[in-house]
Amino acid sequence: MSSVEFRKDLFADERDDNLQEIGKPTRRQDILGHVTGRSPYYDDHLFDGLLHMRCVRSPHHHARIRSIDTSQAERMPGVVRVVLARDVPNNLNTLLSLINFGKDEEKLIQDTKVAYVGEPVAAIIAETEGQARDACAAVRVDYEVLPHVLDPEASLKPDAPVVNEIYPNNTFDYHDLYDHQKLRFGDVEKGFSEADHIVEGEYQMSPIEQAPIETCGAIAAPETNDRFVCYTSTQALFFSLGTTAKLLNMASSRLHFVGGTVGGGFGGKVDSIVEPLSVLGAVLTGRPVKFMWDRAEEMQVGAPRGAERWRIKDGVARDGRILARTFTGFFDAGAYTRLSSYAIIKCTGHIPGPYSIPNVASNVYCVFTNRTPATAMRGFGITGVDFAIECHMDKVAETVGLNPIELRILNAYRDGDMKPHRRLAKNTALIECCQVASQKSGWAISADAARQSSLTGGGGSRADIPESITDSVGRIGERRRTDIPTEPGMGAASRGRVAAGTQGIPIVAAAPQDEDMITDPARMGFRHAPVAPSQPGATPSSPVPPSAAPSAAPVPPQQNAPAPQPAPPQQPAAPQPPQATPDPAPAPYKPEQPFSRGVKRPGVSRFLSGSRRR
Amino acid sequence: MTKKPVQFQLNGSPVAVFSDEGQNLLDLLRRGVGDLSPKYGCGQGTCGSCTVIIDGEPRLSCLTLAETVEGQHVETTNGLANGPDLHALQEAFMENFAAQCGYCTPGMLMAAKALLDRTPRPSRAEIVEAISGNICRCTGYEPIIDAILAASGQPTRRTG
Amino acid sequence: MVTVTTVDTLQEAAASSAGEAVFLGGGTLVMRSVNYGELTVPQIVRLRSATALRDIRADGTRINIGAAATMGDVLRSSEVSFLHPVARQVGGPAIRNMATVGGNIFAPHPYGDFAVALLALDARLRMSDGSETDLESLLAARDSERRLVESVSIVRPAGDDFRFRKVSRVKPKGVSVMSLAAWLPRSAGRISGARIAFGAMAPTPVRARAAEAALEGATLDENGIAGALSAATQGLSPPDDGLASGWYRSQVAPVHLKRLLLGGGSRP
Amino acid sequence: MAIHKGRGFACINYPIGMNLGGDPSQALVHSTPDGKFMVSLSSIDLGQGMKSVTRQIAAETLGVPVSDVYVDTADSDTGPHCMGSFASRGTHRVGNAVIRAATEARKALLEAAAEELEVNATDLETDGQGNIQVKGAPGRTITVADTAIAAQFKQGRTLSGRGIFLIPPSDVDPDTGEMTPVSCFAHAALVVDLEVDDETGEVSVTEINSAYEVGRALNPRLVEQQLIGGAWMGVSHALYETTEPYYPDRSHGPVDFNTYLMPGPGEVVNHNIAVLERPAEDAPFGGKGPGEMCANPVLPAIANAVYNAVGVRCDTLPITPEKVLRGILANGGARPQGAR
Repeated sequence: MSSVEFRKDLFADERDDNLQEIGKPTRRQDILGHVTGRSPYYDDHLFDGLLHMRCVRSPHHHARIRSIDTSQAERMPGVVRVVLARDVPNNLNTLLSLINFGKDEEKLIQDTKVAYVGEPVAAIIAETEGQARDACAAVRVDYEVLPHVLDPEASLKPDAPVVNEIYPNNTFDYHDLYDHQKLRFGDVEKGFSEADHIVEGEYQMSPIEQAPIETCGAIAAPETNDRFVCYTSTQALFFSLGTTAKLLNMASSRLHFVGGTVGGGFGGKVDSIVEPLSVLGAVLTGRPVKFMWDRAEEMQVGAPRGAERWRIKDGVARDGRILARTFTGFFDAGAYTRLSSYAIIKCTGHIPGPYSIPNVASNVYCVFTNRTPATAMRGFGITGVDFAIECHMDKVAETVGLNPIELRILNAYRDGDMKPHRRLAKNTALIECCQVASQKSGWAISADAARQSSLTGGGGSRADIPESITDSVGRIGERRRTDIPTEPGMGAASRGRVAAGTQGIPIVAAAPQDEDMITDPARMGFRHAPVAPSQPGATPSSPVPPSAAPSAAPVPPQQNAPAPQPAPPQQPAAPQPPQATPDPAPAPYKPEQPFSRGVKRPGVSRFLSGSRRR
Repeated sequence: MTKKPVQFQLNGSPVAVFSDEGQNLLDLLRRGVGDLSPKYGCGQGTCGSCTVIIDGEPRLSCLTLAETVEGQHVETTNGLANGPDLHALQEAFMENFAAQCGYCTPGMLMAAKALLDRTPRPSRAEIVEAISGNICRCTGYEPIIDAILAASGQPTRRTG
Repeated sequence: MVTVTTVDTLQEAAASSAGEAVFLGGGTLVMRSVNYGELTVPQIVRLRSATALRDIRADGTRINIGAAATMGDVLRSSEVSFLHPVARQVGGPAIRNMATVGGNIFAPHPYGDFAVALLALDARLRMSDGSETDLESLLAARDSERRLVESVSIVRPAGDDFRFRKVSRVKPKGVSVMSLAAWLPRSAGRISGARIAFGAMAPTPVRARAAEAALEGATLDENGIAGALSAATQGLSPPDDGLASGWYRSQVAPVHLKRLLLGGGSRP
Repeated sequence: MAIHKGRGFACINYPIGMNLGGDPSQALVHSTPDGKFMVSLSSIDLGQGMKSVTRQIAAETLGVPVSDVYVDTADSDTGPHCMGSFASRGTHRVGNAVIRAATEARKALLEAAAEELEVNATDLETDGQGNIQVKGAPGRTITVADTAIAAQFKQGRTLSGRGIFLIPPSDVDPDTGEMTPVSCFAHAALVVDLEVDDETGEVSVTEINSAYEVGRALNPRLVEQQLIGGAWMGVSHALYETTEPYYPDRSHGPVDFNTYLMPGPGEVVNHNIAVLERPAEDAPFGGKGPGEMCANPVLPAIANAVYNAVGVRCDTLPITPEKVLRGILANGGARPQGAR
């Protein structure tokens, strides 16, 4: 049986625990509805005359559509409307066009070429779901089967079939410049040459289905005011509304979306496919239309977390310090981008994990293959690379003969350390987590490791940005002409250098627009700000043998604090949450090479992230 | 399309509706009768979120041909509370934070009720067996097992 | 669209639509196909009442189980307590109140664990046309079988002669990586006429004839069963599916057979 | 046959909020005539507890009991824009927006009370029980209800507030990857104990001991729900789940819960959790979203524990019995790496 303890003793001086409602085990607001079966999920809204929509789907990995014959289906019992690509007013989109990221490339319904098994080529609207299924089976599609590619690295070969014509190199275009996202921090080759050990590994994630028990679905219906209401299972109400407005070329004011009570999402309900199709159905028939995935569609047509392949190479000193680390990553995006391109940006910002490593480089590829497009899933962009990193750390520990927990503490990032994306670490707590996990499991660590703290030992020289080696390998289209290496820096004819010590300004939250929105910091539960990073020279020492005498550890042994117990009242100190600063935020950092976008934007939705459009 | 009349008891009250040919009981309850408490999760009999109790036994409404419940007694989560008084299972699910998204909850409650109706103080293993056909993607099951223990007046990991 | 015909007798059901209509037993397989629009012939025939076909009763040395008996009926019957560990391994409680013995015989891979037990027990089937057949012959041609099963007849195995084991990934309820059943009649400690059946090792439940032969006259101990283990998968080419590859099934079949033969029954 | 015990470790951090910013969320707060408060959002409750945590945040910020606050979401006609429930952004982004909206409403509430009590609003405080009092003068109080009635029917004043929280968008440098990804990180470390059957390759996880740092546990039971359920999902991802069992080959893809495998209720793992709370400066009451990161360390910790048990590196997920068995056979037998 499981147990939970709250280590209120840790970081106690950074928190005021004397709050009225925060920290209390209040019952969920929605729990009564859940246990009485009355929580209103999207499908719990009843409509007279509800029609049902189902899709005709590709049986092929990759095929050209010669023709679609719906004549027999149209005559089937109960069929109200057959929907084809030509019925979609603006039939080209990319999900992240709403934040101006990537090119429009995916059709709601295909009419020229299918690029994965399950891609929709038509939709049937009928009186019952069974009639819609029967009619779907009666649609005749003449396909010319094309060669397909399923392995992401095979997809990068010059002769690989083109999966997605908008990205003819089978990779997402980053910054209109490279076929991957680069990260370069320091000089990894120098780091490898100084290392005592080189540790290499390859890791493969599986594609993961989000598997919410409620499948994706939406019901759309005409309202009495010339608008359309859409009850939806979406995870992102305005994302789905905006996508619908764009695909249907409809003013967003004519859309009324209702959701918010959803039977699990886990990332699988962001893609906004059921909403535009159900609204389109309501527009075309003038009746309420439900489009719901069955479980088989949810599992094989609904976008999974894509598989990722990772290669990691570490240069490690004898004492376990990691001197250099490179990553080569392949995100299997499937046939269309959905959210994979963005996952790679997030992942790049996360590399090399929660460790301070002086030389880091990565190349991460968003690769198109002839499979179901990938999308978000709990742990978006991070779960896969964390699996790779932490399996790799185990190999490093074995190589240098160090306790795996001590290896992590030795290399852990601390307050004030510079991360490879060139922002300082703050509010870190990895070391303390390692120490507590060690205590709870009884897996002993050395006295020195038990003495370390996230609050000290960082900063100083660890805050420096080193001179960094760059390269321009992997320009868009290069790989289509010739087989070139995928690893960072490999195959470079020449190298560039970015001078040491240059750093952009971190972006902080936009200030409250009105001073009435500025919160009294004394009421926000913060105590004094974390201590400043310590001076240079306080960097962690090499681990000492476990035989060393234990000393006073910053993480004391378990002090079981059965939360939630209001702490005794204390004097409010002077905390500094962001709400306290009415000053306008500093201007965002602009790299010299602009972050290029280039969205094709007929009918683009106008109300989301307008600040990012140019 | 042929419609067939079906009469049965739903949570103790008589119901008379027409079912479509081939319609399953889940769809009939939800759209025909308007009892929205059983949920669609798969239509394959693999998730348990449509679990109802028929003549005292847990069954899957998505795999039950609607017309076959003629004359039978069907219970759903909608009938679990006695007016404003919640069933002990409902209270225990609330108290033990045994639901997150809540979508599997009505099916879980029916599976648990079928167990407690026959076995008022089930063992942990019996509870596990009773809910083994019901999938929960959120909780990791432990809070649900705890809630059923609590509903049967037995200690949980918190109280025991 | 699906049409549903309700009839009073199994014979009428078998004759319905010249045997083209699908017979609705417990619904666990047929209704799934209905829900997913997968019936090749969209016609269902069902019995108005299947009560008479749910009987489980001893008849001399044999036990008759009506084809409409559910797994739940099996679990409630003390006549067939040796089959309780088998019935308990079929689906979850709700499925067990629906799934029938007759339906299990026709359940496609990887389902049909109960039929594996029946195959090991040398079940004889009484068919809707009044004829009798043995389960093994029916399984060999079940896809073209037009008759319906009326009841199943087995001999009660002595002592711990009958064993069953289901290997699944998910606990306590999961579908089969494989299931194994063995009937091991013994005299003076030596096995005679053993029957061993595998589920999920072929498109239908199958006998492991080479292993059965190797057990003839053997004792039920590590040495005695060695030949059977090495012959366990002889003649079988188990399928790949989403749960396991054929390679894995072949690899662990002797391991699980050993645990079945030496360790006894089903895992908790 | 032998059962080998193994122990593995992993630790992670997790970025909170949409990576490059540019993901606003808004909130509106208003009072009913008698001083109960409604929070209007368009954020989604997927089960993570969005309605509940924003309710507690609003109540705390307003200074009223949680029972006097309800959250209404998500209707695009009444709920202001929110980017959505993903990227662990809900608590952080929406929570901050609710704080701002509730702060503005609180300001109006105190001003209305000040007018009734004939004092300066800055001299007032709430007791969290539905009363507003003069600091240091406990006798001079007015209820929130009376204040709202006065504001509504006497003063002509709305007790309402608007809030938006936005991390402005950041760019990414194409050559160095320089960017401002997120503003705070959650942390976790855990030890997994498991057993491996060296004849079948089957792995069963027996215990997890973990430490999760979540900034602040805004509602400890909701945090517990995430951590226990999330670790379960981590076990599932490590050992069971794939939509393509023979990836990159697409055959035998599961289409139901019988073939898409997840641990059942018979495989509940004893999970002993320690929650650490290091509040993040820009997070609501310091709370970071625990919902995504909780699964992540479980995957590699299991892989590392399998290696410790039988000496097989399973670098390809999921770690099926087949992969473990192939590894054991390739090594000529199990190679336990020693007790930890």
